[in-house]
Amino acid sequence: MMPPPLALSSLLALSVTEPVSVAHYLVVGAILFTAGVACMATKRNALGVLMGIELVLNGANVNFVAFASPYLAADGARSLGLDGQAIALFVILLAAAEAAVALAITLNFYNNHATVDVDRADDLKG
Amino acid sequence: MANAIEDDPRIIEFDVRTDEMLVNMGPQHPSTHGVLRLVLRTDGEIVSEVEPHIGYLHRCAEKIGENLTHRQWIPYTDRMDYLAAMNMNLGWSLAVEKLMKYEVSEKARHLRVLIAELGRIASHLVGMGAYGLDLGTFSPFLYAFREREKILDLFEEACGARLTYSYITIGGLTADLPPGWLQRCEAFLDQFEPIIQEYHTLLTTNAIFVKRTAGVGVLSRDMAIEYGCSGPVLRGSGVDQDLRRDGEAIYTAMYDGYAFEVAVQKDGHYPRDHEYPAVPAGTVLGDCWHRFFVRMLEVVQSMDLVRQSIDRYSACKGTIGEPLKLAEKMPAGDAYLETECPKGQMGFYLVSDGSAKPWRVRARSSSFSNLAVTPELCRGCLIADVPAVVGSLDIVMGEIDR
Amino acid sequence: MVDFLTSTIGLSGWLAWTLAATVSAVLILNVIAGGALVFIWAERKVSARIQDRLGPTRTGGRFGWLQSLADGIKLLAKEDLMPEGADGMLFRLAPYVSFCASFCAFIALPFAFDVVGQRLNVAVFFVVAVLGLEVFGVILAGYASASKWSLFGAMREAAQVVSYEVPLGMCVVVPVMLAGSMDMVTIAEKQAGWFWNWYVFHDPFTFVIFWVYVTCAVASVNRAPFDLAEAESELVAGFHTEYSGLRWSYFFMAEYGSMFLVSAMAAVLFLGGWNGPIPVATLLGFSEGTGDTAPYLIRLLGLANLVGKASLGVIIMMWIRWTLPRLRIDQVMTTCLKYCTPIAAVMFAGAMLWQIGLPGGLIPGAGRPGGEIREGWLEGPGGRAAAPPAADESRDVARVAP
Amino acid sequence: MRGPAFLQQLQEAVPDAVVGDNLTALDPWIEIAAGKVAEVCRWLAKSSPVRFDSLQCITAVDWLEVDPKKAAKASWEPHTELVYHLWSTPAKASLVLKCKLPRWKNDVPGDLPEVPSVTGVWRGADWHEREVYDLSGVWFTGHPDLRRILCPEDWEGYPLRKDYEQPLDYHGIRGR
Amino acid sequence: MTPTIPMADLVAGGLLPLAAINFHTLFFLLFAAIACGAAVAVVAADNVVRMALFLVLSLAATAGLFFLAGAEFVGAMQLMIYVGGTLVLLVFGVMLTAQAPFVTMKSAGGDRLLAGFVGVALLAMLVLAGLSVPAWRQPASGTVPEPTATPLGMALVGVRVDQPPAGQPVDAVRSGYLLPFEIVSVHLLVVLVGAAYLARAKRRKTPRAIEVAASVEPPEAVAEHAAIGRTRAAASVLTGEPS
Repeated sequence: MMPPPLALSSLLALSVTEPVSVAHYLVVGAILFTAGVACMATKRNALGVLMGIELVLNGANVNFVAFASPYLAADGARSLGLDGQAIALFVILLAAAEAAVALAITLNFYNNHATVDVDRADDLKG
Repeated sequence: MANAIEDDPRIIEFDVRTDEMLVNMGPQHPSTHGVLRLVLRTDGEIVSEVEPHIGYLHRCAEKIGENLTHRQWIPYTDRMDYLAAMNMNLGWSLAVEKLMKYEVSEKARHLRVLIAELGRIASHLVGMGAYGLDLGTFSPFLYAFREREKILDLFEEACGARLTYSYITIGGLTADLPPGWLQRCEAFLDQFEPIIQEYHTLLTTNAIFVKRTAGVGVLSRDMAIEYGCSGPVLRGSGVDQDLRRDGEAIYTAMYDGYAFEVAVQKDGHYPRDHEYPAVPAGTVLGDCWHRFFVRMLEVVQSMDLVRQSIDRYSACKGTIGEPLKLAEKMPAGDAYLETECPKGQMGFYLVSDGSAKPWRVRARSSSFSNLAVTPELCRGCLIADVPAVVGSLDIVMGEIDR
Repeated sequence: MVDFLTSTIGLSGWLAWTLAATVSAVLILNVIAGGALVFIWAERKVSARIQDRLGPTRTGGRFGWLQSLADGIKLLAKEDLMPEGADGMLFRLAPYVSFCASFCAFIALPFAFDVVGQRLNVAVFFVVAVLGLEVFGVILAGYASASKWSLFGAMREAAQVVSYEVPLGMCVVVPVMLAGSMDMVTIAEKQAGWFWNWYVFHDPFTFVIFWVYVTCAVASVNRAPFDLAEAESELVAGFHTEYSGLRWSYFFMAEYGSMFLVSAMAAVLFLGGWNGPIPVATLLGFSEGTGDTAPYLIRLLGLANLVGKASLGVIIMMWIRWTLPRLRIDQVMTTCLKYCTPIAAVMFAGAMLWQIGLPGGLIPGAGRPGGEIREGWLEGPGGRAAAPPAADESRDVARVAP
Repeated sequence: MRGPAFLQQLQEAVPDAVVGDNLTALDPWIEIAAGKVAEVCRWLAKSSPVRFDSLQCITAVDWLEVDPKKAAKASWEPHTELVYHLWSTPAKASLVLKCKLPRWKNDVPGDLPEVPSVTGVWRGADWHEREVYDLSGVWFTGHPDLRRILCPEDWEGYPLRKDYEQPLDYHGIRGR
Repeated sequence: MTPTIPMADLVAGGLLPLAAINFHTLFFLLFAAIACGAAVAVVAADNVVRMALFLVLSLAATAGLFFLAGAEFVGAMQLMIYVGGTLVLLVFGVMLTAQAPFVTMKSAGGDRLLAGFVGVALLAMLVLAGLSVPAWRQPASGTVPEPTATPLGMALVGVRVDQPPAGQPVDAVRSGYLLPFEIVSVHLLVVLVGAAYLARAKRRKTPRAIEVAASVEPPEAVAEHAAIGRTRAAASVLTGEPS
């Protein structure tokens, strides 16, 4: 009966004692990105789609910051340095701008159609 | 047809399509002055329609009146405008006296003026303080109540009650003033006079107050008259009417020899305006600010009248006379009399079949007519303007629902 | 503190760090909770004094010291109600979101030199950002309550706070620009010495922008005359209409916490932080280096200074609340967009130009610490002339990791 | 233009409207035929030499003696009387109009007597007419929104009528 | 994973020696769990406001990750703009467009299945890609980074003052971000104007303005007023001409 608890606790121990590497951040970024994509694909509410976009951008940002961080990089490994953070900043800014425009479009759409269901935005369908 | 809709001023277009929302303001709401229920139809913050629902305080006063003698009904008048119960007593007493063609003694007449004008000050203090409360400032309310308490102390000394007095009664008053009362009253007036400037600083001329009230809830003079509005609401719209001067003979006779100027804007000026703040820019005659300001001026005017009546009363010799018997038989007939109460023109209609009890009693309340104009004033305003408008009408639900 | 624990007491790294973190967290929590208790009591006393009342007098002796505590016990004992149509999860979560945001912002607030939960390089930015999160709790509360009044409150809050963050940000940037750092500790240190070193007196532009900051800060923490989200005369109680008991009190703790926070920000950014108007310690010959107790005394003095200044700010907010009427929502937005933002923008540009023209301020010999960091950076592109301020020992978790 | 001359003018302007008057009463009044109320009021408000621009009050008086002994001695037939108190702001003059209605339309109990609404003349008449309808049971034809105003919408009976019986029970609330 | 940690020390007796805990890692796990869990919850939630709440949690936790990675300024920026600004805007939009409280728009089951399938595939690919580079999997150096706010600010105005990252020659030409910064500023301005234009108020006519116009007293009424005697008591018109 000993092995399973030992294995579990050692895994736990490993997970909290080992320093975090860039790969850890990449996994988080991947999860955020995938969640965002799934959100964009499944939500019928335009605002839900918008939130998916935010998640996707955020996932990318996590990667940028991870690559830029001197703390995460191994000794001698290449790092993006400041550029990663600068790019992350630009992404955040553009995401804000995009959200504003998208919201304005959504409100306009709502004005005309009284719904925010993207499935009903098919006016251009032939 | 399309054009007609286009030009209808009541159609409001909004930047975002929002669904209309029905909101109940009241009967339990901090700023509806009792149990008034306003159903607001709102589009976001903009109110497209207001419908007042009344009757939550209906106590069948008129039906009760048919089963009581005329004097027994006086306590019921107390409970109409309970903030100015003295003026209610006066209105009913005068209406019955009109039916009886009764004339009170000279001393009682001046005492009635004295008491009624003090009652007017007390009522306007509540109206003013509560209006500050409606606009979100709490302190003036307590400053006003502090002064009102002093008036109530005087009333208590005179008649024993602080809210429902039944002091003025048919045929005079229930009791004469106790000794030293007039000195205390004068001391109060002397102390109160400078405080009014404080109210002007805190409210009348306060920049935020002016912003909140100027141009809000504009009641045109024609509409005010058509709705039967009265009192400060009517005068705030620039209509020069005050029943103390323009009323029926039996009422104006009470004020014979008293000098006062009706608080109404004429040629862009209020009387005595050299002593009081100038009308701020942005205000429109008939808006909330003017209604409020008329009340403020009437406080000063009433103080003046109280001073005059103190002189006259103390010059009168003799007694104030006896009030009527509790079950006095009345001549058959009917009489209608309106008096100028703090809230407006309070009318009492009385039908007698010759017995000691009235056949029919009717109270025409000023607040009832003043409130009826709310839907017109609130159409298209913001939610925050609704308390501002309703507060500026200074209604009392006890009088509306009776 | 970690240093102290490891070197003086000899605890191992992780224990010292955990202990330090716990102590900081508990202290900050107590600052908010205890501060809220004190400020609620103060609010009652201040409002009572303003309104000619006594305020609490019974609980805890003559001054009612324990009134807030008694209220707290009452709130704990109250039933936690939730409206039937409410979204349970969001409804329960909302007060904590608000409270956590207020709490988190305190982490970066320095109370005295080195007395700071976590010295952040971007402290100013962090505090403003986290403070903006508080609005989210309010929006959630308003939305989840399934009450129309709450929803109105939430909408107003969202519109108002998001708008006021713009001028608030601009105001905050000015001292950051003058100090060349976003680190609040650095900013406060730069204003050491006599009170004319305070940034509010740096130049006319900073003097004006300080008042813009005060306006925006009052608006961003939802205090009168900008307390539209909970305007009791219009929206019953706005976003917290449906809350009761402990959850309701979390909103209040958050509100008082935020009030203290923006006041402390004002003190740090414009009013010299923990530096008193007169450099007492320097005049007496104390410095960080003199003796064992001097650093502690200096820090204690600084703490008293900062808390005093922040409390003064809170009391001024109370004073404003009990004096002014409330603005209307459109007027609040106008104040932000038409007045605060342009004035802040112009003052920001002005302060920037002043820095170029008269970097030392009006009094050249005043001994104000200049912007040496900035000039150092500019020595050459790619070059590294001056090191950025050294990181505090406790600033990174990893330091103590094995 | 006051006194009998005014009455004369009114009779010329709206023929067959005035069916009675009492110029010597405490408040002199004229009686209007029920069907002509709106017409008379419109003339008084818009075209008369004394513009009655304000309606102060509408009262319904129920003339019914429930005690049969007293009823036998009464000098009047049971009827409902509407009393309009008008006011002229420019002339500072008042006018009382009365209008006799049957207690029930065609003497069918439950059918409310009808009278034309004056809401088209004075907008302020709206609430007054609603109150009269609510408490005394008079139907104002042409009123835009004749609902109960003081009593609950589902209240039964007209409390200010002399033969009104208070309900014993209202939604489980004991009446007596 | 990596064999650098002496296993025996860690799990002696099944207990984890607290001294060995890497707090950085612990906090990373905490924030990462919140960020990922909330992100999944965003996908799973049907209520828009709940989605927004989870998104806030996710983004705020991500800000925490940024702080841990030494990107303080980006973290604060994330809190300020994303969480404080964008999300409030989103919730605002939710409230403006909700037909009734708590509107839910259920996604079709097929959509969900498909999205789940694609999502898992994408996730597997991304994770594989992330783990495929050995350099990224190497344990971190744990070097405490210098505060980056000032160098970042300098970079945005076009001056690079930071040390070049490891592995790059010191004298390499490293560009600042003045031009992108300016472009983004203009972009934001354009967006501001554009968004305001898109959601602008078309026409607004409130009755209040009309009433203000109507309230001007008609001249004949004034004249009428002036003509009225002011001392005469009111009486019924039927009482005859007043004295």
